[in-house]
Amino acid sequence: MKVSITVNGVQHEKDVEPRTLLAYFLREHCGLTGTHVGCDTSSCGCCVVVMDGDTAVKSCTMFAAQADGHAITTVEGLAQGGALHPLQQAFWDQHGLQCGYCTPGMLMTSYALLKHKPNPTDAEVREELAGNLCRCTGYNNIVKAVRQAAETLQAAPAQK
Amino acid sequence: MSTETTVKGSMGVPMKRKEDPRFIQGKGNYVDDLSFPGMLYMAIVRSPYPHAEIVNIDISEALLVPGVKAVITGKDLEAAGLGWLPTFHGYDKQMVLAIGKVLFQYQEVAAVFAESRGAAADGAEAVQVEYNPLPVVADPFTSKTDAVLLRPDRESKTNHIYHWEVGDRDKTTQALAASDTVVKQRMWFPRCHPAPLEPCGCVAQFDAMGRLHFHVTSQAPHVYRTAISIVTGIPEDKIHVISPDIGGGFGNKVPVYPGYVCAIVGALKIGRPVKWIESRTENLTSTGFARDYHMDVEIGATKDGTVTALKVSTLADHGAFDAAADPTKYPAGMFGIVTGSYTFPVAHAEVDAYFTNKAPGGVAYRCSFRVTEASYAIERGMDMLADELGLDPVELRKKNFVKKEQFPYPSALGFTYDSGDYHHTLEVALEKIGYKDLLEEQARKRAKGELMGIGFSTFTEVVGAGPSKHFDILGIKMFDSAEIRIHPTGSGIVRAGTKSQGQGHETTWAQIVAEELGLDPQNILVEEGDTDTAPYGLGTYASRSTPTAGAAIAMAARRIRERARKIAAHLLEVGEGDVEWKDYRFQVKGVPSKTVTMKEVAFAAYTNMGQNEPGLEATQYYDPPNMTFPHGTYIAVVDVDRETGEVKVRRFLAVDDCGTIINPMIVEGQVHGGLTEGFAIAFMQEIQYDKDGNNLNTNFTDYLVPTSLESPHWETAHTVTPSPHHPIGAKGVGESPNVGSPAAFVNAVIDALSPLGVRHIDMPITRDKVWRAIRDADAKKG
Amino acid sequence: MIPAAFDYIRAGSADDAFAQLQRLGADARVLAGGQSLIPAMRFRLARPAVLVDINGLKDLDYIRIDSGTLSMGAIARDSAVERAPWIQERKWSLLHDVSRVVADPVVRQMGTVVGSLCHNDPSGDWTAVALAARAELVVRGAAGERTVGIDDFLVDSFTTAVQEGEMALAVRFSVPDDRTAGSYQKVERKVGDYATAAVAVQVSLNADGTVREAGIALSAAGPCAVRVAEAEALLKGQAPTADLIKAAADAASRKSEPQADLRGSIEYKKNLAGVLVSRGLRQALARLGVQS
Amino acid sequence: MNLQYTGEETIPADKAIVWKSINDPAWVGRCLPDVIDVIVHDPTHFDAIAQVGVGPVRGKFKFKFELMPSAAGDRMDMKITGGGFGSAIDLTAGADVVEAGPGTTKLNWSGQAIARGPVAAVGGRVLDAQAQKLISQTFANVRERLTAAG
Repeated sequence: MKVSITVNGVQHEKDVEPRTLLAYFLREHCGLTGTHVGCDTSSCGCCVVVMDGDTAVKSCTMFAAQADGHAITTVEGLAQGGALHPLQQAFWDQHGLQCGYCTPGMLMTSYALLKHKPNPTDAEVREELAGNLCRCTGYNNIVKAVRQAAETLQAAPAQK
Repeated sequence: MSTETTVKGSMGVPMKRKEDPRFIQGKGNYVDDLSFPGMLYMAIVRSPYPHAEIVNIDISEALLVPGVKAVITGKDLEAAGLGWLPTFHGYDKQMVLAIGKVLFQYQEVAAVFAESRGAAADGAEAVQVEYNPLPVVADPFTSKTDAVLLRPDRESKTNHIYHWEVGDRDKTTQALAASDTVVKQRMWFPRCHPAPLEPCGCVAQFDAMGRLHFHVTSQAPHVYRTAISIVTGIPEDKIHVISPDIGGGFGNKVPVYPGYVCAIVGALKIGRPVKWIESRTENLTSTGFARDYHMDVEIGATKDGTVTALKVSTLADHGAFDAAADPTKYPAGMFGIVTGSYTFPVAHAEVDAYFTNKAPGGVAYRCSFRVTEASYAIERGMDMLADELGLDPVELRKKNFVKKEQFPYPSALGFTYDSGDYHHTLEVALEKIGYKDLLEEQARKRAKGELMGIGFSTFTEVVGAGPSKHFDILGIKMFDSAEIRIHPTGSGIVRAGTKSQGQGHETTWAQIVAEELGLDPQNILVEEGDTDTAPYGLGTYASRSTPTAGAAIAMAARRIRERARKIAAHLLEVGEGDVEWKDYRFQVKGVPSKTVTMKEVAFAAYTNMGQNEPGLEATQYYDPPNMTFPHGTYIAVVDVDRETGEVKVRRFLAVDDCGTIINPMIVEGQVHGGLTEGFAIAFMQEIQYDKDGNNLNTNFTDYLVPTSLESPHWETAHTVTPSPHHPIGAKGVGESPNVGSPAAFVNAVIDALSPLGVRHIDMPITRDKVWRAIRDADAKKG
Repeated sequence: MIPAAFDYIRAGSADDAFAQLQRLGADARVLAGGQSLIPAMRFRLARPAVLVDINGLKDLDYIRIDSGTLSMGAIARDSAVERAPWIQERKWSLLHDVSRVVADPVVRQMGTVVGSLCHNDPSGDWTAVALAARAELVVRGAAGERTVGIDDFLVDSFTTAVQEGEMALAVRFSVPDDRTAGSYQKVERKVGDYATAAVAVQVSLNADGTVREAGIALSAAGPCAVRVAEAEALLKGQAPTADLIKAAADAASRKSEPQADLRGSIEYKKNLAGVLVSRGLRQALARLGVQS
Repeated sequence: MNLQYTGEETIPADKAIVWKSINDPAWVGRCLPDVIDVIVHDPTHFDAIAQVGVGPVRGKFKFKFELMPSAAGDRMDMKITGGGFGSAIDLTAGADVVEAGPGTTKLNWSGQAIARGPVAAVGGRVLDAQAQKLISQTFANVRERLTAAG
């Protein structure tokens, strides 16, 4: 079937099997391999992307067909004009990643979180990231990173 | 001469990671990100039965599935002489695809190659396998009876794999008999799985010259190259193993798995690249599990709490094949560290391993081989002894610690601890957590019937395998290596035989070189994981990277410095003997004004080397003289809900001593991660099998990996006792938190429940288990 | 893992979706949030021949309160409930509590309330809440639309009053009065896990402080969520004393018929049912300013 | 996972008629709930394709049947195997055929289901309901069809 999805501002029109999961559409049809797959049960969140600007979704628990006509933002779409997004900068500054496999999902969930809760507490960040697993960092530094990004974005909302 | 080109003090600073820019932009390069023209996908048909004869495999329907190119079975591989795969011990072997019968649930039975992931899965579903179920052996106690022989393929017709022991059995037995007090407890360290978020996988392809290019999620690419050559007979020069970015390993990516061999065979047979990426279920059910040790622990002591003897007898469940990733001479790994931080005059440890109808493995899950099991046994045991004697677990530990002045300390089980200051580290921890106040709070709460616990673990680890006289994998000694090239403009490249899976080698290795040579770490490129370019090394696991490759890198850099000294002498127009390395640059002895920087020397090495050999390169292989022995004090504070059995970890403090610290930011990150996995093992993560051999934790809905909400907030601190035998005094830290923390969590829970008379609960400590313990205790009180 | 192949139909309207379901019968499944269905399809446990995707139907994507009724359309997301402005009001505290513990925060972005009710998982969250709040569902069948009370809607594990070829259009909750509060108590092994045990409680008080009506339901305590009628009756018309709460908790414990699984033993779960009912009642009453 | 069920059906028909019917594979196949097709291989072996539909688990599933009548003609055992995609479901069901007065026959049946692989791991809670339905409905249909016939 034909699907047309705008990914990071670029329209991708492809002919795919209906069973094509959005995650594999992004990885194998759009060549955007930043979105990862870590489980089959919608548990790990490595595959999280943002739909229509502010909705974090698990792209391995969604068919590409469902995203037809929608706008998807992946980790590759965060940096603007060569400048890192405040979340990317914060994950780097705070050592919020180690192996890097969960990082794209963490970043995209955090991106949507800050759209809805621009200034979350540590506790709120821990609640809102509970759909994303990380095996390396123990989450301490990821929480710090999201708080840093929130502050940066509050200071310069234009960067949103 | 100018000096602004010198960069000072690259060690011990929290340098931001050089590898991060690609990861935070989604530009990492993991195996599943690779795509090659004509690439096929492989799916594996697996057995639903834990133990069964294979009556028939019918692949005809599968071959009719659109997109399916080929199907291979055990018979095909056997015919090609590839039916079996040696495990890393060298003394057992493992079926690649089942031959004649299956020995564990989810065992590999056939491999399907197709044009797409979907078609491969459709093909796997269409393979019809007829099984004749056989009686199942689901635990080592049943296996021990040999009522059912699991491995008729082996010469010795028993399920017993090996007996290993260390220490003096008779003296230990006598000492225990003569002790005022003996505590005894069976502790089970349950089976768990490292479950890195990136599953295992590979892409196999042969080029026009018949050379195999094998991209794979491997913690040890060189060992893979040698192993693949041994298994397939392909000459080693015709094998190119590339381990790209790895999404976490934790020991899971050390062994060579059947899927890898199948992918290589498929690529050869069909003449197209083949990609195989595990599903999460395949990862949890068939690739290297960890632990599964049933330990009988006995500690003897005098009335006043001086330990007299330690005895540990273990039954090890190795599953269907002994694929434990332990060095050849140490079938039970470094379990001999079980005497821990304490001065036991005598001790004895033995391990008997058995086959069962469970997945093969026994990998070192974020620990040096079997050190986590040992550390848990002794730290739990010391708490039980304190409880038995009515002593404060802190006082008991202090009384029996190896003292600072006793190092190097020869342990009763044959290790020589390099260095440590256990009393100091403990004091730092007690101070930082406010132990006095906690004890008072606990007393108040207990008076009100509330359950609060404080748990300690003052562990000693043994890492950095290892000295060639003791350690090898498939006969290959466990040295490691480094090669450094300094370019004319003063930048350079380091290559090592290790392979980062998140540990940050691209940053820390550059820091070591920069520190040794006074160069800018930002301009030192680190490359690992490509067997065509990197010097031979044994890889990254068992916290061995810094103790082995880290040492090799420092020594290679010092070799470069010695060669540079000659060129510096030439530039400074003095004799080599008159040049000293001072404040990160060369200086004419006693003439601070006459200096030359490494950057200047580097340029001269290619442009104006005088009579000296051109270039500035060095290669160093390092065979460590001893292991390193990191240690630490961990303290957990928990509150237990009487009604629901819920345990809340209120605080957790880790004070680690891993010797010299290269990058404190990275060390802290390693500790956070290790503690979270230790927490998971203590409370959540378990691979359970029912009595029929069914795996009950086959995906992330039942194999419980903690989220940001369950995970406690971690507090950390450090003491520094350098290793005397390591070039920069570093000991390695990646695994200490995972090794040391489970006992602290369990000790805290048992401490909370001790007023009720609860002595022990096996991990994972679930709400149900805690609730029962409380209920049964209350019932006893009546 | 990749699902078995299927045909995909994007419904153009609710009428169109209904017509497709009528035409295809057992071969078709409705695709709403898909957060339970798609994982089941990836394991090939679910292998519908056709998926009828209703995610595009804006006329089913609503949460509205009018004339004393809260209505949620078939694709109203869990997250929309979680973020609704009125969710902070005391009378909606039961929905407030549950909206924060269904699955995980990301799954809640796609997951739907009606879908969760139609899935009728034995350990579901919304089913127990719907029982306690006495919700009703709007189901469209060959004979037109009908409303089904939640007690009749939940038939058996994974089975509801929605027949083949039918579809649920909405769920309705009557707006509680101002002397109403609730509580959702869930014990789970980790975020995203099915409940080990969960309890939904909603209490409405009379002016004199006696209980006008109580709704008490259990999840993970039987083939599907169950109402603890005995406990509700015990409280009705009475002043909620500690003894009464204890009696209600005991009734819940007796009513609970859980399965033993990795989450816990039968006795543990029965114990939890009682403990959580007691805690739920206490919290609901505390929200009403009543200390018990 | 291992699931056990028992039940009893009272049929208003002579034991001989009941016995004859339940020895006919085509007839027994038709007693399966939601059966779509029955392929008889021999007097004791047949395949049945049934429409399974419980919660997320939906679709056509193939089950292999083996009838094992007792020589004495008073007990029928059935072996049912199904599965797919790495899973195996082995059901065994047996019924004592007891004469209970003139024109009345009792079927005292018991059954157990053993599931292995993803079906058990992921679909266990669904499976219980399905296995119970499959076994109990089959015997219930035996009664209904014989009642109708009688």
